[in-house]
Amino acid sequence: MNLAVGIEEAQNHYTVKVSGEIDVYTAPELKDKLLPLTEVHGNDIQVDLKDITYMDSTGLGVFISAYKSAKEHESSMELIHAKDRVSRLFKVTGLDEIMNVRFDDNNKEGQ
Amino acid sequence: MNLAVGIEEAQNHYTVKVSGEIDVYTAPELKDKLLPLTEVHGNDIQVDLKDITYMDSTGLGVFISAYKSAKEHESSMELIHAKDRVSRLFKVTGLDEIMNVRFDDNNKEGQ
Amino acid sequence: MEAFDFMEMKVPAKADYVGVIRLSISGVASRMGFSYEAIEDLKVAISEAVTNVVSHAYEKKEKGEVLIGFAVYENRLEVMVSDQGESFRFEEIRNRIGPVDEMDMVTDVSKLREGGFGLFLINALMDKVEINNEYGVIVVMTKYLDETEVGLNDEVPSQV
Amino acid sequence: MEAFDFMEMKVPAKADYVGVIRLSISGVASRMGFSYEAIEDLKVAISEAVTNVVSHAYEKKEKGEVLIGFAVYENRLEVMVSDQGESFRFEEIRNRIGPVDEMDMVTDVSKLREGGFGLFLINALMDKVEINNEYGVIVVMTKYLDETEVGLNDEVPSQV
Ligand SMILES: Nc1ncnc2c1ncn2[C@@H]1O[C@H](COP(=O)(O)OP(=O)(O)O)[C@@H](O)[C@H]1O
Ligand SMILES: Nc1ncnc2c1ncn2[C@@H]1O[C@H](COP(=O)(O)OP(=O)(O)O)[C@@H](O)[C@H]1O
Repeated sequence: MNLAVGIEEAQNHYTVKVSGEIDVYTAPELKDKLLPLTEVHGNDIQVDLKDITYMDSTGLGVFISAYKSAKEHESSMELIHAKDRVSRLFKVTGLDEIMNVRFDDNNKEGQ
Repeated sequence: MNLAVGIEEAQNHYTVKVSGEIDVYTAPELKDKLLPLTEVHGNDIQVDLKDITYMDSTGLGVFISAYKSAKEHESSMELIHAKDRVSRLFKVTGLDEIMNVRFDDNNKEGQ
Repeated sequence: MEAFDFMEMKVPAKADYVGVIRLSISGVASRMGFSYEAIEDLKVAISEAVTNVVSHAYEKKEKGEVLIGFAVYENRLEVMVSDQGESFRFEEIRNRIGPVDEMDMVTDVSKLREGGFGLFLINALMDKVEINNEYGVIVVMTKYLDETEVGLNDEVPSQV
Repeated sequence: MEAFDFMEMKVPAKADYVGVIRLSISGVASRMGFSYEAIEDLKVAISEAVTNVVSHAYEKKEKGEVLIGFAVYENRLEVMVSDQGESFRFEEIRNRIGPVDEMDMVTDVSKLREGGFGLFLINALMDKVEINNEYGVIVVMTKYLDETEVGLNDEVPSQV
């Protein structure tokens, strides 16, 4: 039921590893850690979704606001290793067409 | 929440592998599979508890009746690889002093 | 009458308990024999409904509760999520429900809405959804064990 | 008054639902920050209490329900398991509760009882246990988050 967010930094490149469950209880923590990275100019952020075991619309909401904030601040944000259930959510909502999401499953490789 | 019971046979030696959860819902299935083996003369039965992820007094009840039935029919039954939570139940109830239970943890090796 | 088992949970309308409800629903669904995929669908749909109660129902009150009812039938699970908080104008909301391409025709990501996917997901993941909002909000969601029993029903939830 | 969250479940008194209740309790306990060991203790204790309802409470009726209440305090969890079935003669039962060595002085395995470990385990695994059986049976079990808060309390449950 818990969430862990790990951030690796190399100059202005960030890899954010999200593991565990993203729901209304844990989403604020994710937002608090992810948003500040997007509020700096010229950051290059990859969010690794591989170890997410549960996610619902509260997670989508966090990624949408981070994505918008990155655009605004001329940073870039990419979601990587979306698979199974997580990829399903991006596809069913059509968000995969708008945001940078890389899938780990076959249906829609490298979107 | 489920239970699986696998039985390996070599002459009159039986290894019964119990995996999953033993509770009031699954105990009848375990009893149905284990008891018949104890009702034959001269059987030698080892019950492998290694992969039990949950057990409560309903499990103890099944093992007690199997143990008694084995004695009655001059068969032998041994419980092996009791560890963690499962071993705790046998110890706290004192059943480890009466039945053949082999533990996989340090507290009471080879009981 | 068709036989069913009924199970009920009442929890504080707090974010803390959504995960607990999710564990309970996955227990009920796995005992019923739902597939892994269907269990995950149920977890998301029920979490969305409970999250809505946590986030929207009791805005004007200090605290409230969420009531979850599970009706376990031979061939389906019906889950009711209800609150005694604010109702909402379903007709207005209805227009905001849908995947992004259909709804927003967003070409510009900055116009993308950040919420509003909850009811859409509930509808996408369950076989039948009914919403009643006369007194508080009641969302009734049905999922069939055997997917072939499901009629063509992929529209926006109907109001009853 | 000491603040707490209250959560309630009502389920059919059937073996099928014991696992669901176990998932719910493990959710509540893990959210509260109980250790792995303590969560496992809680799962066994609550399952024992619910199993008793399933096995003994409604012997003379066709069906019944079990009600589980969780009172989540800052420093402890109180779980109430109750039914509206048969009461039982606690004073008689009391003498049959205990680990085998103390109780039975069994030297001969054939005399070993096959049941009767449920109430004993509840008492061994929880910090405080109260049983009320005026109308149906109510078992109230308490577990503290911090084990140092627990008084010396390892006797047979008291009747209230
Ligand atoms: N239980 C509820 N009580 C009051 N309003 C609700 C409830 N559920 C949904 N709503 C309203 O419906 C809207 C759409 O809900 P939803 O699709 O889940 O998206 P979101 O919750 O992200 O806004 C909410 O913004 C809210 O105004
Ligand atoms: N909820 C209950 N309703 C009626 N009788 C009960 C209830 N709980 C316990 N009892 C009685 O107490 C006895 C001891 O219970 P327990 O220690 O759990 O062992 P067991 O259930 O294996 O007999 C039971 O056999 C039963 O007679």
